[in-house]
Amino acid sequence: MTSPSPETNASAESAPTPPENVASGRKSSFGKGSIVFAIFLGLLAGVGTFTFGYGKGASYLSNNPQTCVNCHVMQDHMDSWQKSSHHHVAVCNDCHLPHDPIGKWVTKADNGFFHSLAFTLGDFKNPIQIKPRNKRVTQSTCVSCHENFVHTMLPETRGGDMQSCVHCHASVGHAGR
Amino acid sequence: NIFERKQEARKPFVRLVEVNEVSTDPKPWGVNFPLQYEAYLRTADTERTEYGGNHSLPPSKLEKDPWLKRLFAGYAFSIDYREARGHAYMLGDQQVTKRVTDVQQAGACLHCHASIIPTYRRIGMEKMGIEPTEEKLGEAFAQEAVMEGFRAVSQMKYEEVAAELTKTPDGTTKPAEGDPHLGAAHPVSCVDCHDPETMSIRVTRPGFIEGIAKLARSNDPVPHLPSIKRWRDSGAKEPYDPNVDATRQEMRSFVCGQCHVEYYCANKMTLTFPWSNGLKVEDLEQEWAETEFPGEDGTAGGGGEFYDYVHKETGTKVFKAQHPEFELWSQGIHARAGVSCSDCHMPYEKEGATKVSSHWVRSPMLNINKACQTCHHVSESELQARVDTIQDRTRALMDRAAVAMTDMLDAIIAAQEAGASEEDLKPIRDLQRKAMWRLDYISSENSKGFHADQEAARILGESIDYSRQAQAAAYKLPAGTKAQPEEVAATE
Amino acid sequence: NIFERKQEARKPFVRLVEVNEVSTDPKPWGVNFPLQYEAYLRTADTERTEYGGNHSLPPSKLEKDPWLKRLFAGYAFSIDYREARGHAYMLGDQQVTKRVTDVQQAGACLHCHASIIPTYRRIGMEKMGIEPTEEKLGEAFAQEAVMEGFRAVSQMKYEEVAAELTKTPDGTTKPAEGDPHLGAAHPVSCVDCHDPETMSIRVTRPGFIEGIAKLARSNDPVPHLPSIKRWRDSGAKEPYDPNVDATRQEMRSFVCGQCHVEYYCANKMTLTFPWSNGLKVEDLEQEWAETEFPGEDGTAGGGGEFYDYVHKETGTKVFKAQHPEFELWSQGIHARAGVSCSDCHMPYEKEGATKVSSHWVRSPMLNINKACQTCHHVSESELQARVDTIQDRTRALMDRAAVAMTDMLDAIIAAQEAGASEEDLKPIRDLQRKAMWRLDYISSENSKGFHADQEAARILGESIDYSRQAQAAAYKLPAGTKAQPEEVAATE
Ligand code: HEC
Ligand code: HEC
Ligand code: HEC
Ligand code: HEC
Ligand code: HEC
Ligand code: HEC
Ligand code: HEC
Ligand code: HEC
Ligand code: HEC
Ligand code: HEC
Ligand code: HEC
Ligand code: HEC
Ligand code: HEC
Ligand code: HEC
Ligand SMILES: [Ca+2]
Ligand SMILES: [Ca+2]
Repeated sequence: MTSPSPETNASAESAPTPPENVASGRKSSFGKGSIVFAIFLGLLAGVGTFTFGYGKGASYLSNNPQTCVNCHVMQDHMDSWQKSSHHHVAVCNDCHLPHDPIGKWVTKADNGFFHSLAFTLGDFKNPIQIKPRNKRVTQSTCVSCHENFVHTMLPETRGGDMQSCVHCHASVGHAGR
Repeated sequence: NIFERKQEARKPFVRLVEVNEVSTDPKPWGVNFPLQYEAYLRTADTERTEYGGNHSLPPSKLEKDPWLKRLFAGYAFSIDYREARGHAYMLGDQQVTKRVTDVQQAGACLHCHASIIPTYRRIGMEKMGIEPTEEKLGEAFAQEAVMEGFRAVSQMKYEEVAAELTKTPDGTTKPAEGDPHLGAAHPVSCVDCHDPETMSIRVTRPGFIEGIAKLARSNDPVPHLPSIKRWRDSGAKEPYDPNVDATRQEMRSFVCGQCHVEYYCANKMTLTFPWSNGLKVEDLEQEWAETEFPGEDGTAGGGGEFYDYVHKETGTKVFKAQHPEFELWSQGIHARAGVSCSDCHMPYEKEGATKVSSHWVRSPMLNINKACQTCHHVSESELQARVDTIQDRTRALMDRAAVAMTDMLDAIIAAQEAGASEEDLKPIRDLQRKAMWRLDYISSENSKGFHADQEAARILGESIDYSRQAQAAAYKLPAGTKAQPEEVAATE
Repeated sequence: NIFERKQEARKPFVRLVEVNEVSTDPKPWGVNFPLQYEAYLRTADTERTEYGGNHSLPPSKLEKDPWLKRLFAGYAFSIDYREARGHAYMLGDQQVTKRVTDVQQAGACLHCHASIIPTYRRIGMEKMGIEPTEEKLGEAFAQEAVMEGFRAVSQMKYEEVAAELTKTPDGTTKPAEGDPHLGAAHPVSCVDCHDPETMSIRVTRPGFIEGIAKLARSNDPVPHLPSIKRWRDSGAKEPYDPNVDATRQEMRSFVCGQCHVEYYCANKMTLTFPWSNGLKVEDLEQEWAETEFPGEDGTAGGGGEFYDYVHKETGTKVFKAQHPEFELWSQGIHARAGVSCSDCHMPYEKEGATKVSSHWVRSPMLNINKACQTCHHVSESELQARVDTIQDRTRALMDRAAVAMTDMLDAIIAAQEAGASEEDLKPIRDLQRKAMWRLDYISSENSKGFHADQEAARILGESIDYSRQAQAAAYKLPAGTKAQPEEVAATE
């Protein structure tokens, strides 16, 4: 397993191999709303371009944690990730991007846009607070990697309610949380 | 929603043995779920039994805190009251307590000490004219029949209901020819907390189902129970139903809230959880204060003002508080932070390639590593010290409140001996009732204040205030009445 | 590499303007550290002044809680006592309070209201026969001279010391020809918390330095102050010295503990922090109870038992508690978890690429995002609600304790009017002193219980107990004495 350190320009391939279940086939489920949303993003792309370039927005297209820190507001998260139990098994995108191919790109676009906007306007909370939508993303990635281990915690029926992993494991990705 | 990958469902478990709604015997469940079953059996282990042998009873609270005898004077609790121990003992400990052997108790006692739902269902079906065959009893939960049976059982005697338990099949007992026992009585069991079909957790206890629906109808804010807010906001017509409306995290506390709560349990009314005004100590008190017993003939209010017992030393009608763990937890920071009873008392444990909820329900302080350290990254000794600090403060205030309470009793007794009139005593009795209720509330709650530390201290502070006010008021009673006996003596 | 970056020592700052040990004027420091200076100046902003204009005084606590007037009867606090506000006001608010304008106060008052160390040093040097030139004064901290000056100032009058302040150079004021003022008086300033050479934080206040050394010599466990344990374990001969022994995290609370503490500050003794037995409310009380004033001639104990004032309504000698924030925080979960005053009241803020400590010292509730959300990942409204819950409980108990206290006063007054003897009253006065001390302790602490919620409730619970006990005891005084006036009236 290669450990993704900030220096090694870890590519998607060199990212840690998650437990076997990740590969297990699953369908992404997304509705019409997301298509409308994707178009909306397209329209806004122009607005976002400036910061996207300035903030080295291409970092969103890479898996290298170092690229997130192109924005210094991400430095704390980088530092705490370095000290976390997952620094050698998961990079930022492993937890902050959905593991299904489409959700992944939509989230990238969405977050890329909103981070850039927030960064440009500077009107975000600091300490940064994760939004409910992105909380759901992290939850889904925990489950994706640990599905077998936490099998008993999964909902009885698809889509049912389950506990939040970070309710108990708040510091897995960021030490000291 | 595209951002969340819909959670996969739990794969249906391999069902080696069938279980259904009559399966109160945990053994067959244990075949399907050996890890949970083995841990469940360990609730029979207690550190204490290592000293006293398996059959000895847990330590008496009355001996440890002799003031309890005065608090409970005239009530069954004054003859026998012990520390709680593991779930395995709940039925046996109830059967041998002098509170049951020496005093006539109600059948409702078994609501929380036995796996009783199939018996409720059976009796309910009988009332409803449905023949309660084993098949019929096992088929479905049959809420309506359960509620019917629950109400019927509330009016029966303890011994009768204990006998009824064995007349209900338990899923395993095969009665010998001519044996009237179709099953055996079991303490809380898998079927009480789990749906036998899906294994989801659920609540089964009528007392809780009615109580939480009342709570939902109140306007107590309950920020720790978000589904109640959702239900209120939805303007739903149906009563709040925990099995439908609650989140899974809430259910992880609700299953315990079926029993670890304040109640009324004697035969003047059905078993009641007093939550119509909210979950705070004064909300519960208000419900009791506003309750009137039904008359002999069932007329509302015909039975006069609600009370639990007449305090023997003083003749005051008072309320008895029992183990309000759920209510006190509700006021604490952990509840607010979404931490459920199960998170601490049934923490996850790694078992090979999976994690399971520890079914060895016990004090988290015997299991600090799993129970606390996932959330609190400090040493076990530091966590122990934090709990000790909280419990020591509670203990110190409780001892102080106990002294105030006994001083009050002495003062009231003296006033009565000095011939104080009922009219004079009325406001004093009201203070006494409040004082005793609050002291009892925290001393009968089993976390020694941990579940909501500041709230526990507040309640004890109030208890002290009321006891001392009553004491002062008793001293202040018209010198005339009070001084009489002395004056008489002096002039002789 | 980010690790390396972390390890790098703080880059020596660019010193645009020189500052030294006399630089009590913050302006030149502000040239070097504009971000901290600008925030520091904002302590003059208060939400309140938006309504009342800059010069109006903050709201009176006596008007909000009229029972305070009875608590303080006979003491300066009963004539003027207000809410605290920002550091910028500390000197001005002290100069205009009726407690100073209408009552003779001691010079020691300025220990915590002015940037006074260079004045201590100057006066100390004079006593020690060293000529206190501006150069000499600015050169080094000169601990010995500072302590000498501190003791001398404790015996002087308020006005004298206020005048002395302006005779010490402040690093900027250039006195006009013949002007005796060499400097200006400033509220707490950079030099009070920072070493002008290295900018590290430090403590400068003699009261704290003596107090914390006493605490270290006691056997109070203080788990929140690990360096004290280390000092004790090391068997060091030298007294515990915070500037040498404390961790940086401890220093982030110690700087505040220089002033936000209980004290004695009048001219019978030097300014004292009562920490010889520990930091709990009863430890402080014990120190006061065991203290004897020195006699006029300085003989130990010659001045009789320690007390702060004679309570006017009852004639009881009582203790006055002032803002024990440091002591109460010490009993709380945040202190135990290593959370310092500065973490909440001076949280880090990002200013461009660097983090600075917010020098706008104020209520964290005006800055929840920075002050709390680094550690607590819940919404601002949820944090506000948690604080409200804690403060509401404290408030309710405080109001209850206040009623108990006034009832007690009424009962004692009545007993005295009825002719109770001093001998009868002695145990009642002892209860009264304890009751008032505890109520005052929490009501004069400024977090309304937040700094240690359960402890605050415990203390109030005790206050209630003592007040009501005193009340009851007063009612119980021998009927003979008490009934007399009435009997007399009856027989006339
Ligand atoms: C092992 C999983 C994991 C990894 C790897 C990870 N994070 Fe996170 N991150 C989380 C979780 C979990 C949260 C908080 C979610 C919550 O509170 O519900 C979070 C929160 C955040 C937040 C929001 C701030 C906050 O505190 O709520 C930021 C920004 C962030 N992460 C950035 C990063 C960056 C940048 C990296 C890589 C250097 C990274 N994360 C790596 C799991 C991870
Ligand atoms: C353009 C600068 C920039 C870059 C590059 C950047 N971030 Fe952020 N990020 C921000 C800002 C600004 C916010 C705060 C947004 C807010 O609170 O509205 C933020 C917020 C977040 C959050 C919490 C967001 C939420 O709304 O829930 C996460 C998670 C996060 N970043 C992860 C990452 C990861 C992972 C990377 C690299 C792949 C990254 N960021 C790269 C500027 C950036
Ligand atoms: C990319 C795959 C991946 C993701 C995403 C991931 N994990 Fe892990 N996690 C692992 C691996 C691999 C290990 C084993 C690490 C080891 O053995 O050192 C691990 C270990 C753990 C552990 C045990 C170590 C510890 O910190 O106690 C916990 C708990 C855990 N993960 C929880 C989570 C949670 C919660 C999330 C989501 C916030 C998450 N994981 C996301 C792969 C992942
Ligand atoms: C209520 C608390 C709680 C929740 C919620 C929770 N966990 Fe855990 N988890 C624990 C505890 C406690 C352990 C430690 C068990 C042990 O050490 O025996 C644990 C252990 C683990 C481990 C194994 C750690 C190791 O040492 O190998 C993983 C992986 C893990 N959890 C992942 C998750 C994921 C993914 C989720 C969300 C689906 C989750 N947990 C939700 C409490 C929780
Ligand atoms: C059906 C009623 C019932 C339910 C449901 C129930 N309990 Fe209990 N519990 C009891 C009784 C009765 C006792 C006392 C048994 C005795 O002392 O013989 C008890 C005892 C305990 C004890 C003391 C154990 C010891 O070893 O000292 C704990 C802790 C406890 N329960 C926690 C819980 C938790 C947590 C839940 C939910 C997961 C729960 N209980 C559900 C009735 C119940
Ligand atoms: C609403 C649920 C509930 C009802 C009804 C109930 N109990 Fe309990 N009982 C509990 C719980 C929970 C415990 C464990 C906590 C404790 O001991 O305080 C317990 C503990 C006990 C114990 C062991 C500790 C002790 O008190 O000595 C006895 C005996 C007992 N109950 C007898 C009874 C009797 C008799 C009745 C009927 C009058 C009764 N219970 C009704 C829930 C209940
Ligand atoms: C944050 C952790 C936590 C939560 C949540 C919690 N408890 Fe507890 N509980 C404790 C601790 C700690 C004790 C004290 C144990 C001791 O003194 O040994 C305790 C004590 C108890 C006891 C007495 C145990 C004994 O050994 O006598 C019972 C019963 C109990 N809790 C039930 C509950 C119920 C029911 C709930 C939910 C309504 C709950 N607890 C929620 C931590 C918790
Ligand atoms: C006092 C209530 C209670 C009783 C009795 C009980 N359980 Fe559970 N059980 C729970 C709770 C709470 C959970 C956690 C459910 C969740 O988080 O969804 C659970 C979870 C489970 C799970 C899911 C996996 C896991 O471990 O989290 C299984 C399987 C299970 N229990 C089997 C049993 C069996 C078998 C019995 C009888 C021997 C039993 N339970 C008795 C409360 C109970
Ligand atoms: C699922 C997470 C979780 C578990 C498990 C948990 N806690 Fe907590 N605890 C919290 C949270 C959240 C808070 C509130 C403060 C905060 O936001 O950090 C808290 C607060 C506390 C406090 C300070 C509050 C007070 O009342 O003084 C103590 C002490 C504490 N916990 C002890 C324990 C102990 C002991 C256990 C195990 C028996 C435990 N906790 C289990 C999450 C948890
Ligand atoms: C030299 C003495 C001194 C020091 C050192 C000191 N304070 Fe103060 N503080 C005061 C005085 C005096 C006031 C009241 C000023 C007034 O009301 O005019 C005050 C007021 C405050 C207030 C009320 C502000 C408001 O806007 O209501 C807070 C909060 C506070 N201080 C916190 C702290 C903290 C935190 C520290 C340490 C970082 C600290 N103080 C250091 C003397 C001091
Ligand atoms: C040990 C430090 C210390 C000493 C000595 C001290 N103060 Fe203060 N003073 C403070 C602090 C801290 C505050 C802010 C907290 C508060 O208001 O309770 C304050 C607030 C004040 C206030 C504004 C609020 C109010 O009480 O009306 C006045 C006026 C005041 N002090 C006058 C005095 C006088 C007069 C003396 C001398 C008798 C004195 N102080 C001695 C630390 C001290
Ligand atoms: C965990 C956070 C935290 C810590 C640590 C803390 N405080 Fe506070 N403090 C608060 C909160 C919250 C309040 C209540 C503010 C309010 O009601 O607006 C408060 C109130 C105060 C006030 C009154 C402020 C006002 O506006 O009147 C003073 C003075 C104060 N604290 C000083 C201190 C000192 C000195 C220390 C350390 C010995 C300390 N605090 C430690 C959070 C903290
Ligand atoms: C009441 C005490 C107090 C006063 C007055 C004070 N500071 Fe500070 N200052 C602190 C504390 C506490 C820190 C944090 C130190 C640490 O963590 O090492 C700090 C940190 C600093 C730092 C280091 C960087 C940072 O922001 O954390 C600088 C520079 C600084 N202060 C400048 C000043 C200046 C300039 C003034 C006067 C305008 C001043 N301070 C007044 C208490 C104070
Ligand atoms: C540097 C970290 C830190 C900061 C800053 C902080 N807290 Fe805490 N807080 C803690 C810790 C640690 C605990 C103890 C429980 C635990 O271990 O999680 C705690 C406990 C609490 C509790 C539960 C204890 C109780 O007394 O009921 C509350 C409420 C709370 N914090 C509120 C706040 C508020 C409001 C602020 C801001 C004014 C704040 N905290 C700032 C770390 C912090
Ligand atoms: Ca009751
Ligand atoms: Ca004092």
